[in-house]
Amino acid sequence: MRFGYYPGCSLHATAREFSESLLTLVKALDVQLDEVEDWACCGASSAHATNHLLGVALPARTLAIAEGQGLDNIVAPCAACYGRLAGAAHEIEGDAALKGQVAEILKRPLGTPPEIINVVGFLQSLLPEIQPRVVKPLDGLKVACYYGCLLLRPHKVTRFDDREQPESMEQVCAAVGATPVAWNKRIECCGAGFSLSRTGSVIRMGREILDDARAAGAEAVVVGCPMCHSNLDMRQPAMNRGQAGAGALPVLYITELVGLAMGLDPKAMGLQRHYVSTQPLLDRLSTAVAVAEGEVS
Amino acid sequence: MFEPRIVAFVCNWCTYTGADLAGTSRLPMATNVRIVRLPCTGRIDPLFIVKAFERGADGVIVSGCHPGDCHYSEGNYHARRRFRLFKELMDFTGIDSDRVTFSWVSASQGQKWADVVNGTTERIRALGPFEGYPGSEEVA
Amino acid sequence: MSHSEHGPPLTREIRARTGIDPARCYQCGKCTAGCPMADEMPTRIQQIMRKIQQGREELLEDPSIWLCLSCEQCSSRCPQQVEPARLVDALRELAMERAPGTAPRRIGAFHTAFLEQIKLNGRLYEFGLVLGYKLRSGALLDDVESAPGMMARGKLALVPTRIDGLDDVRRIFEACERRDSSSEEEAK
Amino acid sequence: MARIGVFVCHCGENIARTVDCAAVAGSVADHPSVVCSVDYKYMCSDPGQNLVKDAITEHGLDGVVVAACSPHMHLKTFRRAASNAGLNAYLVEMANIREQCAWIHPRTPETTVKATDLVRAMVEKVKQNVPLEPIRIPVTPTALVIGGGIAGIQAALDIAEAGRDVIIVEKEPSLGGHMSQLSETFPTLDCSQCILTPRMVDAYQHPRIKLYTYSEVEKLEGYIGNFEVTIRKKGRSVDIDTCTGCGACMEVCPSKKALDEFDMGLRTRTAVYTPFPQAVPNKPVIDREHCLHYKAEARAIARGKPVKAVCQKCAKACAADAISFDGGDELIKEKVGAVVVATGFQLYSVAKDQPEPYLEGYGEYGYGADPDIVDGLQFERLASASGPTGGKILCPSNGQAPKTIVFIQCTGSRDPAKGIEYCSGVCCMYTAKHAMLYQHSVHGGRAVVFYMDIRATGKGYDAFTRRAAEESGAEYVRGRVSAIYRADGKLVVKGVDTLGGEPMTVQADMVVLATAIRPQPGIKELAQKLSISYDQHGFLNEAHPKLRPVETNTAGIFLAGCSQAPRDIPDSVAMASATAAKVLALFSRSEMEREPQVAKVDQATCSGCFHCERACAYGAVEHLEVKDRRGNVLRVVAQINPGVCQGCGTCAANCPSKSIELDGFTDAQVFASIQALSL
Repeated sequence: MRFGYYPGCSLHATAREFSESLLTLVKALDVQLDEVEDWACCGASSAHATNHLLGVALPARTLAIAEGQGLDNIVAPCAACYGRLAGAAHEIEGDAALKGQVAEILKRPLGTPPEIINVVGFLQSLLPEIQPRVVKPLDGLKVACYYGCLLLRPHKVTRFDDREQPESMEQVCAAVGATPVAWNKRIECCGAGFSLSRTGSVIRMGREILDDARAAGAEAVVVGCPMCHSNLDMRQPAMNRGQAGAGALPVLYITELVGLAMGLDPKAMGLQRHYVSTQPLLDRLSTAVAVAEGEVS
Repeated sequence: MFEPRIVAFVCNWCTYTGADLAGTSRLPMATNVRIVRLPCTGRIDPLFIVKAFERGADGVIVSGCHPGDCHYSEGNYHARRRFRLFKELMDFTGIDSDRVTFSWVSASQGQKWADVVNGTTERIRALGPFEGYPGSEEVA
Repeated sequence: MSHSEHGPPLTREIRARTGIDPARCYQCGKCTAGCPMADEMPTRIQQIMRKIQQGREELLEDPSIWLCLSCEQCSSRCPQQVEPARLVDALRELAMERAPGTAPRRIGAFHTAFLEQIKLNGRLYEFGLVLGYKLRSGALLDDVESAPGMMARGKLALVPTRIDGLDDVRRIFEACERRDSSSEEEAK
Repeated sequence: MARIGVFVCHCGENIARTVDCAAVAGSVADHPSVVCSVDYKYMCSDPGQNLVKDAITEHGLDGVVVAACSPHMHLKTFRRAASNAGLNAYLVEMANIREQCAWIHPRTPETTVKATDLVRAMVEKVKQNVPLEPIRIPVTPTALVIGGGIAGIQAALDIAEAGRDVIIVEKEPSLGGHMSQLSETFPTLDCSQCILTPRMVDAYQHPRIKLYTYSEVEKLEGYIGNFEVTIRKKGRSVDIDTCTGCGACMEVCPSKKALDEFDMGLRTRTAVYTPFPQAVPNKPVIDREHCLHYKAEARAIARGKPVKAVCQKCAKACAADAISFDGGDELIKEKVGAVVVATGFQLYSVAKDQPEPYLEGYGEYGYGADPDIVDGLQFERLASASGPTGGKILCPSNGQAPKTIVFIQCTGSRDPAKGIEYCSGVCCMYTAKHAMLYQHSVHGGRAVVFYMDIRATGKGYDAFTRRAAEESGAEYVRGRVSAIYRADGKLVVKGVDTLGGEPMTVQADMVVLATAIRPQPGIKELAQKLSISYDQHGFLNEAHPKLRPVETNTAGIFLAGCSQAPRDIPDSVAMASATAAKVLALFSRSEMEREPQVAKVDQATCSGCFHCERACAYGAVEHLEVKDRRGNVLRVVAQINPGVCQGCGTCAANCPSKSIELDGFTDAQVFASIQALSL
């Protein structure tokens, strides 16, 4: 199977483990990703917040190149890139004048844009390939699936399964043996856009999310967005500070979780790069697997 | 100045009543339009329009209730569908479809009716007299 | 008469830029009720909507418009589909054109540094972003605990990646910025 | 050769000021077939009408054209005058030279030319008019009332009290509708069942009312005065005549898991059940979905195995021997002359999954996922003395009285994003009532009402909502709620106080959603059976929003209560009485008269394509079999039922073989009119 692929800036840097886990995973699944040639940044989140046309034109360049490459779809694992690419596609499809204007700026023809696929939809579509390869079912690991904003909204662009009570992340996690918990803050914003510029607000929002996940009994938070990840992972010590009983809560990319269930090498997937150590979690899972194997034999 | 002759086919319940209102409101209108009253735009056979041109009209107005307001609940939808086809037919036969105005005028839209009458008259005046179908003389 | 002809100049401008009619807002406040930044914004999102309806120009200098995270929860739940987040984007765009420098220092610095990175490299160079941001915002000593960690984890590249089609990107910026100044002239 | 008379009216100066009336009369006098052409100052006055009458006699006229004002103004006047003079009314037409000529044009020769044109066109038309007689239709003076809620009961009682027969069809096992579920009613707080039950009994015992409960309308055929309805009487398994209503069957029924519809799922019931103690008739039915015998029967049939008797404890317990497992549904035909649709409402169930693609539900409010988030009708049951808590307001989750309760108005109403943009009309009032009932029940409790606007326009309504806020102490907060979730045992309600301009979070024990009013499920299918139209939400369309609010565009079918739009009890009752007045007016004569200008099919040329049938909004086109002498069907052609045809003429314009003509507006008449214009 082949898909178009747009890694985006974060996956080359702060979200390296997202990239590493995704690439390890697709290799194991025998799925080929064709990277969009010479892609540029999608502009999130400053471009559209300050200049609407710029917020459309930057991702439109990527769409035009992908189209020229003959790609029917593009997997955009980063939720922010996904939102910008899908948003730009939606806008130029709905506004012929804008489409003309953008094509003129780009000096490239714009036809029908490729379908933009987020990481959750990507994994969902691969579940028939993934499930037979699950060798280390996650032993009911309690996970809090965290959607955040960019995967879900705006609904008219993302058409995610449900804007208020989505289920697709839970479906993917449950399919590999984890137990998704019911919790309240799944679709709240973590504030990552202000991570640098208004850190205090971000600490407050992140703390509310982590507290709620813990209250629901989660052993890990699962995300599909590098901004959410860097926020909840890197800033977690500050979020937990002064909170009685706030133990470290690992934050996993959904690709990492699926990879673990498939028995892929944690190091190859970059699990050592996390700020909140994933080691206790890995230990718990390997013990569980050992016990399970013992029972069988 | 060329004074075009225009036949208007209007429904009894909306446009005819709207035209009455325009009269009651004494809204000045061009004298070029002759109204033929029908129960509903649904009753209007495209042949009526053809007949009007054949008789020497330079333009035709068809007007009825707004969509959803038809006195007979859906006659105007049937009419609209039929006239879409009819317009294509006109282009095919060579009658400039600009010579036919389709509009919705409700019983409360006296002013709109006056605008339709005056606007259509101006437009047909600019188009000039209807000279018959191209090639009709040879056929005759 | 079309809708774009109604209302004070600011209202008309927002309507023209977004295609959304602010008059649709009936002030139910569901946006504010679900806004994660509501407690920190001096002017709450529902009040911003009201001020757009009234055409209150001082909105362009209101720091509240820079406190929106674009999380779109308001747009998602707005019963009237007014899309407050989209309108705030348009306010920020206008503010950048007409009242540059009114964004709170740190937030403005972030956006400027971010876009500068894209203009320079075509992609985001996060180390450059952090550096640029800190120089502009004066927040030099924040995050000293995390940045070294990022390097150690291989999460900050020290050298930027530059794309081949940098000309494309620069042209996009020029075209978009040109449109800014031309619409500014129209406004005058 | 036709003999036409033309009468040109000056309308005082109204016409004569701009039109040269004498010149019009003069030039038309030369038109072929015109035998008399005169002008007069006031044609509609008595002397003017006499002028017409006298001319009819004197000249032996067989057609009259009055050139005056709009036919909407005086066509009836002149038709009556002609009729008095012995000329068929439908041989009179009017040329409108006032509204279409005198009042909108200056005094120029062209104006007079146009007036003459309009008269000539009418002369040509009237030459081809044919005498018509009003259509007389016999009327069956029995009314069908669909729905046995308060609106249906009221309509039925009003009609029956006037001495006409009524058939009520109610789909539930009992009369009463939603009103029987209510605790107390605004704005007087009287007990709903106390005022409703006597009406239910009156309807049940009325000698002129025939009641079909647990029944639905299967089909409606015919037309005004002459409908035939087919009623599906669902298999009840309990013989209503022999059953004594003792309740022994319910005591022994082992299937106790069905959610109780009457108590809005707040408790369960047995498979054999009466919906509530005051049910009318107070006889149980067996719910076949939950009865052990019927479940076993369905399984056996699905597997192709023989059906065996299972359980049947109820039948053994029945001393009257009234229970039988043999009967199925029964179809019954009845003849009726008029129909009242009073099918009522359902609440917009705002859980995530929705039956209609355009509805979205309120995932953010958690309804359906948390037992302490209830809707308005569930709260009514909690507050009702006959309800699952005996009238004590208690949280369904733990049976504790809620110390803090939040009411959310406009849940689903006025929310185009979720699919419903209209105001449901009653929620402001019932929420105020709920807040009061809560304060009466839970002393010292806190009630918070989130509202957008207070719409309390009925008599005594505003004072009622003020009482809720001022005397009962409910906190009224203007703003919508964004989300509700449970944390630390409490329901966290994230709202806003828009007047204070601040977000407002309430920790509550119970939340009551004042969800929107929607028409009954199945309303669209019913509307299709009745050939009446409905709006995008399924509410049935009235014939005119102001002047014909209880009629439909299908003659003989009337609307009451929430089938047409959200209504409260007083409005529903008033509408019901209005429909009764309409029905009784129709039944006041044994025959009714209809305008005779209807469509007719030339069966010799009709090809039987039935384009006309698809074009007809009224279902007036019937299939007629043309047979030879031996009774073999030669072909099937269209036939228009004149009782149903409304005379729009859409069928005529759609007929590919030109086999349909509309009286008064035939192709020949329109062509002749066009030909007569000086184009």
